[in-house]
Amino acid sequence: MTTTAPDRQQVGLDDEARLGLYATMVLARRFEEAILAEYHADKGPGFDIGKGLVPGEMHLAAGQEPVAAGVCAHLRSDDAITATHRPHHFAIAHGVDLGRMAAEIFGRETGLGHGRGGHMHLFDPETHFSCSGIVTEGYPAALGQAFAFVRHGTDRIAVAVTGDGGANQGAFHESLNLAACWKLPVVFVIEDNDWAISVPRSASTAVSSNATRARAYDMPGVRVEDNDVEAVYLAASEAVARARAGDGPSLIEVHTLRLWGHFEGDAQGYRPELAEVVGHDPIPSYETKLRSDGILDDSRRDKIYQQAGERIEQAIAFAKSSPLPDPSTARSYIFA
Amino acid sequence: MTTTAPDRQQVGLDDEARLGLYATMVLARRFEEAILAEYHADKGPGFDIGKGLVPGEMHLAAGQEPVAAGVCAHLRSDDAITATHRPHHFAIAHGVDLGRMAAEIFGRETGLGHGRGGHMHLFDPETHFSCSGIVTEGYPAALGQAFAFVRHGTDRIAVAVTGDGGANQGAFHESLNLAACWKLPVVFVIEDNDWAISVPRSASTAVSSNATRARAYDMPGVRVEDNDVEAVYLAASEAVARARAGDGPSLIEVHTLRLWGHFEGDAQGYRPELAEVVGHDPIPSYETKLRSDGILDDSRRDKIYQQAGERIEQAIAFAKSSPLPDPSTARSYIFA
Amino acid sequence: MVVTESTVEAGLGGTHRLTTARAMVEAIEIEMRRDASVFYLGEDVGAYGGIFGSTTGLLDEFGPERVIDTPISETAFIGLAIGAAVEGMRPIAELMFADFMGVCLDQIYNHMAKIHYESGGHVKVPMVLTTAVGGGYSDGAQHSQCLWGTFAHLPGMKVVVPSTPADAKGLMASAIQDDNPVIYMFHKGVMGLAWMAKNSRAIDLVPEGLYTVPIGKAKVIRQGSDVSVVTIGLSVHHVLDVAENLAGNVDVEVIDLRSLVPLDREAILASVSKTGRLVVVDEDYLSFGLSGEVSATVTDVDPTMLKMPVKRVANPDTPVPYSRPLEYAILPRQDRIEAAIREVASA
Amino acid sequence: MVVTESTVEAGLGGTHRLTTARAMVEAIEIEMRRDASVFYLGEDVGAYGGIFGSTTGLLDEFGPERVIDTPISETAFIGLAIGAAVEGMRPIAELMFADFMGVCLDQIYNHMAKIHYESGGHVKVPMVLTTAVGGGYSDGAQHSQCLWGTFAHLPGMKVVVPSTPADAKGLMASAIQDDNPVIYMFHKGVMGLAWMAKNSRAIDLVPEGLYTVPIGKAKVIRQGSDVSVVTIGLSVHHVLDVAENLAGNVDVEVIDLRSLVPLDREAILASVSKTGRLVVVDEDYLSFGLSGEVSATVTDVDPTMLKMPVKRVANPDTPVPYSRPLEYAILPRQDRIEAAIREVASA
Ligand SMILES: Cc1ncc(C[n+]2csc(CCOP(=O)(O)OP(=O)(O)O)c2C)c(N)n1
Ligand SMILES: Cc1ncc(C[n+]2csc(CCOP(=O)(O)OP(=O)(O)O)c2C)c(N)n1
Ligand SMILES: [Mg+2]
Ligand SMILES: [Mg+2]
Repeated sequence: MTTTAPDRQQVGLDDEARLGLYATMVLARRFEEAILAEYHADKGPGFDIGKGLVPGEMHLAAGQEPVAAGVCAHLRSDDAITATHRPHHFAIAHGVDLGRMAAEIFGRETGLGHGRGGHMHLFDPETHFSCSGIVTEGYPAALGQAFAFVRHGTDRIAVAVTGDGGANQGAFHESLNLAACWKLPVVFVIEDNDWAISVPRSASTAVSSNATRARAYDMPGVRVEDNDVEAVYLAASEAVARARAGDGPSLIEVHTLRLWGHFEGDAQGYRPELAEVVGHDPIPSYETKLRSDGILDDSRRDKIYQQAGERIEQAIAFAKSSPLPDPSTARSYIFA
Repeated sequence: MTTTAPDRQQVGLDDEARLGLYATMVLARRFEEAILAEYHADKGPGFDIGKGLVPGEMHLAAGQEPVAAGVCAHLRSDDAITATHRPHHFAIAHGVDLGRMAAEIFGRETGLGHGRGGHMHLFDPETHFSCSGIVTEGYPAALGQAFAFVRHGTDRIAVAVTGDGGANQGAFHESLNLAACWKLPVVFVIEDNDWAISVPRSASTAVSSNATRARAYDMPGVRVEDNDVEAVYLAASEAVARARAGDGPSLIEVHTLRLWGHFEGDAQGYRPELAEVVGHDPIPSYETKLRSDGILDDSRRDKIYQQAGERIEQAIAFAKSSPLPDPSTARSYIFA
Repeated sequence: MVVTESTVEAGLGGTHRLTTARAMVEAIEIEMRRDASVFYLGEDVGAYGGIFGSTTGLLDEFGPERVIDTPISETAFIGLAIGAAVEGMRPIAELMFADFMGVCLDQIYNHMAKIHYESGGHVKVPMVLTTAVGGGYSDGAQHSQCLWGTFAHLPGMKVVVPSTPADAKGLMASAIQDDNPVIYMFHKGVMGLAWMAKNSRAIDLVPEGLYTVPIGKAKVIRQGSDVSVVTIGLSVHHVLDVAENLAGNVDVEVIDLRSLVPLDREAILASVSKTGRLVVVDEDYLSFGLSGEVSATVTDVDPTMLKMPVKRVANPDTPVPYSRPLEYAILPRQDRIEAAIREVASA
Repeated sequence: MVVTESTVEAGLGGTHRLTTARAMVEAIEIEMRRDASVFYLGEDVGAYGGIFGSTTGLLDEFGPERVIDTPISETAFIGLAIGAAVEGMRPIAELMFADFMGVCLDQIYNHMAKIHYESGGHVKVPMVLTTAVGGGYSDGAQHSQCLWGTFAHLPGMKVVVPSTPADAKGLMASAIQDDNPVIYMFHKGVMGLAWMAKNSRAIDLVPEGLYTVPIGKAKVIRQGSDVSVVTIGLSVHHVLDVAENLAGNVDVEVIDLRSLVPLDREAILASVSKTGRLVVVDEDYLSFGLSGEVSATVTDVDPTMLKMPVKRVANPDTPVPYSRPLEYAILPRQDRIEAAIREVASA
């Protein structure tokens, strides 16, 4: 099933909601632009991955904001998300505190994990957000969160995210089957950005749509072909409602776009379509749509950008002004 | 797709071939009956799994002979099989030497693995047969054998076997996807005997037919609903031909029957349908069919049983008269 | 002088005689009654009652909502336990054999064991992973391993290995109550199963009611002055057999570590500083494991404690062979243990 | 007296200067030219050339039939390599980070490592599993581990860890030619990558043409009489830095093990019997791993060799923290190494 023309009214996509989707995407993008700048600011001369205020691997999700914004618009902060090595857009769309997230990325004591985790290991119990650097191994934990939510008698749900590459990992199969057998309230999301680092989807995946795979678990599956936040929103609305109603899991694959490299420092020499990529940026195209629908104008746009900018500036400032952890505490938190 | 009425002529199922299928099943059954007797002969008083000439776990495949006979009838001894913890019927149908297999089961120096392996770890380079005690972890090696066969410019193929329980293991998903992506000459077989030890298929598998799962890899998949050797033969004939022709992998699920316990010593208290099981034994029913088709009569039947009995007697005698390994050689064969 | 300590430490009220398996189940029952967030999941843990009797009877009392059979999907169901623990439940997940860790180790050591640390202590993972270990009954190379050295090497999880019914109960209760992930490894040979060779101590007195044994405390099972034997699991019993046999000749002190993480280094040092002679008996692989760590515990502090070379009686880095004479040759059985003790005591 | 052995052992013909990564690739190239059954598979080993440069240029010369990008399905493709090896090919499979072993360990230790034994020697599995290890650049708890202790604990596979360009080449050639499974663990910090901090020895002389280094032989990288430092991987360079720094003060002997399995126990014993003082430097986790095994190697034979307690400078059983000051605190860096050597040398 390919969804391209959502019926907005039916799913509560009024003007306010549409602006909300836009604002979420802008916030995520601006945040990652800021991290991008900070990351590269002090890696030189040349590029040394271990150097600078933000060292280590950095996987940014620019271009994939429609997935996070469209899915998370349906979630409450007591719903859970297990995200991937590319987690920021989902964290932001789900409402993880920007300052504590930035502080974690800067390795500060005030970070979500007191600097222990880093950008691939963000844990926020307040919004039940987590992520993992091991491909698709975040899926199973979502099952357990969903299980606990049911046992606690709530209608809370869990969202599990992986990529097109990750959908070929064993954990994918086991998780979908178990969630279906036990009718767990989970929404499985695949961000298909055409690439797993340098390996194109065509070389990794025997089937053109992972929605097909949902049928292998007797589960609804949908592939959203356009990297369009409203199409994602619509698909997610069904999947989330189904999960909340106790009707079991669903799978949503979104054909999205990785605007930048797999990680920072990736020269992307393997990527033939690189030049065209920037023309497919989903944020300007959504802006155009909102403008043509008369919902967005310059002043509203500016306000959204300004608010995002301020929040991010504050977050980065908080991170930078926070203390680094004391080396003598390196062994704290191994055991509770 | 459910196959119940094979067109025998089209696939070369002449009288001789049908008698061959019958004889293979009889040989496998008689072998396991002999092992069963030997296994229980000296476990007492009571039942001590570590005691006797054949100690350890013992997983017998009685009732599942149609799967092995129907698939292996299409194979040559230079084709490969990776079987499961329940391997004897496939080993026998593929032509593994009975004496050396029995000797391995008796832990003798003359066994396939000089007594190192045991009944879950039978390796026969002559027939490219192997098995593994870890559920579905035999699947990946079949890919590699198939890969080597292609690279060597041959039309040899590999068969990988698992059970209904095993089809929910991550290795299943990864193997089918990779084999499909690389168009490897593999036939994936699932023996659905309704149970994974005490867990019924309905509690482990979200989908009623694993043939559905083949579609998740853009691969032909067929479920054979009857535990009928000719139905299996027919399904396998297509899958094997496809693999040999270089057209890639297929999946065959057979709804078969575990006549005995999961392993010896299993009281099967969990199994409500236990009383009916014996009535569904596939060997008498095939015998009836062959008789009514005028192919089998008492004398032919007796001859088949007698030949099987002699071979098995010889094999067991060979095993029992072979020396146990010298304890001082326990550390031989760790490295080549 | 030979003193064999009672296996039973102070409990509340009386005692009763149980097999190790039954004692383990008793602890689970009590915790499940006390705490609705405890549940048990794994393969064949329901109607079957656990292949090695680890859950016998639980389904009857607690029903399929709390004693749950899973598909053969260890990554998924152990990960499920992790997620449920993160949300405040106290799951017990069973990996049928430790030998199968390879299909789900990522969940265990990269997630279960690391989430608390990576989250800077904000997320707790209070769960127990139970698993059967050990050989001796011809189950071959993929069903006979101990592998506790592997789990213990990877930080962030506690690793306990009971050898007696009382410890099986007390350590299980502690494991369930612990706010950290605990791997609970039960040797098949100590469980007292009807269908497997039993040692004489597989049925013993167990305190009734609530009873815990602290995790991380070794136990001097037998006091002695000549040689310290440090061991764990089924080997405890083999060592006791030998020690009793040698009594009068060599006065053997036997230390049951009971837990690898935390490792009770004080107990090791206290004993070796007394005897000056150390034998480590470990059914796991020899190299890069428990036996080396015990030796290093001494050399970290004072190598001159050792009057003789240490003897390590372990699996000599050999896949466990199927055939009985071969398997017996690589297992740390009484013959090898006795020879090692005699040699260490000889000068 | 201070003698630093040349890194280069006898080769045929001349030498050239290469990074460690390039030296590793050179060995693969040569073997692929010599032997059509050698192929390389893994994630991003084709056009990308390996995330850590382990395959740069191979695709151009050998094409996508022999340098093969895989899906993110480690169990499937490592298992595929096993099956191909069983049928006589010589695959090299890359596990991008050793930290990912948890998703495919079953194939590695229950299959790759055990098939030869279980088959009674009838089936060989001549393959190499390459994998990147180590931290120091803030990659967090799931991308910075060494884990060689884990692989070395499980029998049936050799485990090598080169620290120099020449050894990277020579050990790779030996690994490919070996009829056994060999795990080849390359520390990211020795590869000489343009985008990561390099030590001064990451580019060095490498013999041209065919060149092998025997697996299982440690190398005395620096001779000394006061303290033996036994180490491996990137730590070799940190230790050399410290040894050069301390020269004149403490005369440090540095042993690069180069291989954990087989472990060159003779080399350890020869050095400690000379110096009587042992420091083990190991970036892997402290407990139940390499450092304990090295200590035990001495106590197995003669604890009185040791004039002082052994110092083990290792990861103190802590998930690798992201934040730089925390990570530097748990890594065996120069400061901790120097303190340990000074302390051991002090009496
Ligand atoms: C089990 C495992 N294998 C390999 C990796 C290395 N790795 C990290 S991200 C990545 C590519 C993931 O591709 P995809 O799932 O499509 O997500 P994307 O990066 O495109 O968002 C790989 C191979 C890993 N982290 N975990
Ligand atoms: C990875 C793994 N998990 C669990 C087991 C234990 N086990 C052995 S056989 C079996 C049941 C297998 O069921 P199925 O695949 O249906 O095959 P069957 O025994 O019915 O032939 C289980 C759970 C194992 N050997 N490997
Ligand atoms: Mg992708
Ligand atoms: Mg079954």
